[in-house]
Amino acid sequence: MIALHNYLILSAVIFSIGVIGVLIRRNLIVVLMSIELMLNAVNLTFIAFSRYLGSTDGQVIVFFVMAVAAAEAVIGLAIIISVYRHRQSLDPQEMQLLKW
Amino acid sequence: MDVNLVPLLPAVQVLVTALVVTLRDLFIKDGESRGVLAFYSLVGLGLAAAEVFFLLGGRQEGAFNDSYMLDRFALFFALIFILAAALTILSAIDYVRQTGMREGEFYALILFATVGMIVMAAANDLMVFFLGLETMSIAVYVLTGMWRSNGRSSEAAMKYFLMGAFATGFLLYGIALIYGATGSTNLAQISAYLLDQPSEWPVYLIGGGFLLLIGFAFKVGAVPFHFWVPDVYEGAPTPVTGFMSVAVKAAAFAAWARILLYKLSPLDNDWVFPLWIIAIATMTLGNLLAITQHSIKRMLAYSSIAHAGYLLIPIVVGVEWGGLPLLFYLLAYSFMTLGAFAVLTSMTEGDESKDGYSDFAGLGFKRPFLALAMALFMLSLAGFPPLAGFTGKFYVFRSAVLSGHLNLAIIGVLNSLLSVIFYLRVIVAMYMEEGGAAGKSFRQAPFVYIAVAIALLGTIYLGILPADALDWSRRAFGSLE
Amino acid sequence: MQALLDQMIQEGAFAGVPKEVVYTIAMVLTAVVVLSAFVAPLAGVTSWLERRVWARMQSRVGPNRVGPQGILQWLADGIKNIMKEDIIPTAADQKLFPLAPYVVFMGFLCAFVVIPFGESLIVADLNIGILYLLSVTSLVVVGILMAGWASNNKWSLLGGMRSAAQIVSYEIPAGLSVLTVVFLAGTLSMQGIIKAQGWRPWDWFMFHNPFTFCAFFLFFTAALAEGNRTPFDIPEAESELVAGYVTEYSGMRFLFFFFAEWGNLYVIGAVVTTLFMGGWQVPPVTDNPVLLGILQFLTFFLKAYFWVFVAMWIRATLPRVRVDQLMGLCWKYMVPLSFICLLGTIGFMFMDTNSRRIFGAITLGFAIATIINFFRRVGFQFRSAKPEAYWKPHI
Amino acid sequence: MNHPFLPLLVMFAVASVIVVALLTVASLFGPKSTNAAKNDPFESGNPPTGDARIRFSVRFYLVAMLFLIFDLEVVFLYPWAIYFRHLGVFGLIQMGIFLVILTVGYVYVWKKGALEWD
Amino acid sequence: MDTASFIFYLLATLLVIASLLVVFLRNVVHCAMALVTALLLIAVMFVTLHAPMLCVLQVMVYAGAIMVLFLFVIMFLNPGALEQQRGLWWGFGTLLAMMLAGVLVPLVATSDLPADPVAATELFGSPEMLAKSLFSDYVLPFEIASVLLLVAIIGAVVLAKREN
Repeated sequence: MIALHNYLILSAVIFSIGVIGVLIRRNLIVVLMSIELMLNAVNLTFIAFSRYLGSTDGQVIVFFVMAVAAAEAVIGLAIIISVYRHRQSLDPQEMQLLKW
Repeated sequence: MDVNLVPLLPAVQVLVTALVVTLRDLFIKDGESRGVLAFYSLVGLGLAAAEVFFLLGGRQEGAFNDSYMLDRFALFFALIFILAAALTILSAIDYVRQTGMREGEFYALILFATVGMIVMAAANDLMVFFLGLETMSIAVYVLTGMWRSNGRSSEAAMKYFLMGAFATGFLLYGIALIYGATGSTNLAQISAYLLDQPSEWPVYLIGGGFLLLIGFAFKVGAVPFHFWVPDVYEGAPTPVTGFMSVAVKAAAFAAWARILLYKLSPLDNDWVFPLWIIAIATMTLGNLLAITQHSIKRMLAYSSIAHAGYLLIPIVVGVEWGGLPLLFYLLAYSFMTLGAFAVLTSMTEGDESKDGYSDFAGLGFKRPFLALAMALFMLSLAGFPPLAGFTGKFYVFRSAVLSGHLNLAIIGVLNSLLSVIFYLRVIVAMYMEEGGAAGKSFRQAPFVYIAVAIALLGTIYLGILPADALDWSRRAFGSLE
Repeated sequence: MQALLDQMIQEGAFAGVPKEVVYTIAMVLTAVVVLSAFVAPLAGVTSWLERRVWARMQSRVGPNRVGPQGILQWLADGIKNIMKEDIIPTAADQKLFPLAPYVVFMGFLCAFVVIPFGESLIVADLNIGILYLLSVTSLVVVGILMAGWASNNKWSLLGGMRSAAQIVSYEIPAGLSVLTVVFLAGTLSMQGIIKAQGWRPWDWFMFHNPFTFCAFFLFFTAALAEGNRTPFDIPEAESELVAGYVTEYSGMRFLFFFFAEWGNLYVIGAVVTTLFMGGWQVPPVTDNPVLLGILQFLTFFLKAYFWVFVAMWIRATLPRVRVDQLMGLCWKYMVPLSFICLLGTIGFMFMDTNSRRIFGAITLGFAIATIINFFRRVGFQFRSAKPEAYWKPHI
Repeated sequence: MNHPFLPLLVMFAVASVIVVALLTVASLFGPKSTNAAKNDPFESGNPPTGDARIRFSVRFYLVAMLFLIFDLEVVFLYPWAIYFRHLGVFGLIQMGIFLVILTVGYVYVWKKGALEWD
Repeated sequence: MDTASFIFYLLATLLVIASLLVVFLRNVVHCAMALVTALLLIAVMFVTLHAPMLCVLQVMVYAGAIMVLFLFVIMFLNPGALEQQRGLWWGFGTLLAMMLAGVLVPLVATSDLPADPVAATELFGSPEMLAKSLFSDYVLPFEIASVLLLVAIIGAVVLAKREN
């Protein structure tokens, strides 16, 4: 069988890739998608732990993380829409009032 | 399954109020007065406060397998949140109308955020804490961006949201690692695990603790993660800024105190040094940058970073000495900051927030009460006796000295001296310069005056007669045992 | 399936071959058989039948040239489409455009995995069966949006967006009506749901109580809308949007979309049958497992096909609804109604069996009365109009 | 090895093979003659105008948002439904609170006119 | 290498590729599609970890709902122009995140982790067991989740809906 640390390393790598996206991308939607990717990496960690600890808790937690991710996506995209109405751009660099 | 619902009372009270406000708002026609909504909110908050006092007298219990502990600690913080919410709503009544924001949603979201905060402070389970945090954060993101005709507001919301969601990722990863190491998210079980097997913890448990730390540092705006604070505070509608800088910060510190400082205290050794650096960097940078600001709102944002730095001192100091000053300082900080932001709110004219130093020029002659209050808040923030800020700082630095962190105390005092420069500048502007904005009279905005008066009373009371509050803080922190 | 294989292995049918290999080969064979001998003809014949039925209802003849009664029309169409050019417009997204039909098609095919044609005739009886079906449906939306966007055509994009909005909206009432059944069955497994019912109509969930009866109609309506069927075919409204998200597709890729649509019709029927009409449950007439299997399959197939026929009938009868009516119907009527059905069913769960049966009987009686009334009306029409062509379906 | 999802994997693989095979056959037999008119976006025979990637109304976002929230609600209802027998009245209360809170959201959205499609 | 490891490494490789595509592709819609792929692969991983229920929910909620929301917003805004790649900052950010990975990976790559999963019973990860846990140990988070969703609804309408 595959040892637990394989799963954990994988999710750490995915998490870091998500962080890359947040740091380098200038398109707000992609930044948001990268954050979703990070949350998913965490989900993978939870599920892997739950399997190897034999406790269902991890799976239930992922339930809640999905709810949180959904709420964040809803609000994040709503904010993006309202920003876009003012700026007509998705590039944080082009926001004049607030320096990034 | 134990179903003890009594401890949920304050949170449920606020939640029900929020639901009522949301629904009532839907059945008021456009153009009609929505004042009743603010009234409902305040009554609901008052009832919640009464329930908190009622519960303070009784036996403090946990609910839902002790995943929710409404002990004195949680009750203390619940009071701070309710106070902050009430003062915010009071000072926002006129502001919201003036800026054309949606009233019903504004009050409801403040109340929803308060529910999240109460849950956060009482959470004895990482998942309960996490969901409370998210409820609060999402409500506050929306509040930040609610002033839709103002481009800054939505951009501030964007920035706040991105930073917050990013921090959430780290926080959640930390929770995952802690869950993996201990097999549970319940803090009681986690701390039992930590005490059970001293020092044989897997590396990723300590790593998980650090990730939690990063998440918290983001939320309170401590230094390497502070860069969102000034812009967000500046862009957000002024009452919301006050709410953020007091309630959100207090909630984050409450969870920090319970989770990291108390329940995970066996892991302390690993993060005392990094925290020490963070604390010093936060207060110094906050104060230095505050000097260079031209807008009072932005200055207050940096000052709030600096205060996060002071608040980190008790956390570095640890459980033994840190509890009392942390709680007391948060209470004192709430009053003076909320007061300052209430005054700032009253300066708004139409769609413009008049928050530059020049706008405050001559306020001492135009609106003597507001100016006097503002002066006292500034003095208190700077730490002049006999005001709340002084007492708070005194106990914070005292705890640092007593626990042997003399260097922290010295740097803290030096920082306080530094901060006098920009706080006094406000007073100078108000009393020694002329021109500037008019501010509102009592007739134009009576509720702001009430809010300012309450905050002023609190500031003075905590400065002159701190004994009761100190006793409360001590017992509140003691209830974590 | 598994049981049968185990039995054969025990009897030494595959001596010397490792068990896993036998399983894998058996599964691959089943998959190939299911796909090529069942799903493909099913979708094809459905497309032919739909055109025939539709034609008859409109006093036309319909395709009747290829094969007896035109039944091989679908093969001819398939071969024709294979011979067609596969055009990828220059303006289209070169990567996503070819991929989109594949996604839609796969989403549809995956649904067949959990459909229980008989007690042992199921590819995989997952313990999350019905949720799996819902999740696969929601995946199709991504394919549709992909097709709409990648085509880089105004009709396609608008059609794709409308279609996606419609599918996701109607997923809510569909999910909630499924929930009423899940309540009664206490399981998500497709076989479990069927086994919780019986072969007699009054043991079906449809006639369990008035609320499930209502939930059944809600589900069927929502399923039609999710399948972009008339009266909910706004996304492909040819007078407005040419062909919606399939405007730019041609040849095989075009065929895949339509293949999925017609096949999906059968999936709808199968799910309705499973959830509300007792699935493959047959009266215990024989002990022979093979015979019983055939009987079960036929029962299931015919029940499911009945609903396919109803869908065709609806398509021939009803006009298309407007887009605002479409969304209003879903969010303002069907969502609250399905909620009420859910709550009502919960209420019935607290009722004792005997009183519950009375309500079930009333529901069944109502349904039967409606059907009888329908045939009375039809009989009246026949008697007064004396349309001779109706009695000559073979033309 | 005897995993319940294995048939799914096999089905998926076989389906992919069939799809790819069909597409290959089609590309072998189909004619390949391209010209500019054929490759243009189809706009009912008119020369295509403007960019096809037009901007859409925000109501699509609102519908998807509602769907997402209610989908989550349904997702939470499913485990509750299968376990309902063991929970009894206590479970009813739990779900009652959950549903009441979300119903407030539903009423809110309705009264705010986010369900209107025009 | 046995079958389980083979499947794991195959999935892991695909997953990393898909995630990298999310981050580095220039067209937003392509990023979204890569993310859908990544989410589906994670769902498959859930199956290998005996969490079939979570697998379908992952597909339903993430791939089916959240990503549709993303795509709708992309269509709503239609940013059109490709994002310009900016060498220096991209390199810097990547470096920073790789440093993070350099911290995180050794953190979890310790040997004191269980090598073999707990023998799974038939029930582990089944909807029943999940429901049992959810509605007895996690009642409070469940109720808070409803508040969270309500706040999200209100917030979305407040921020995105046009004023009448």
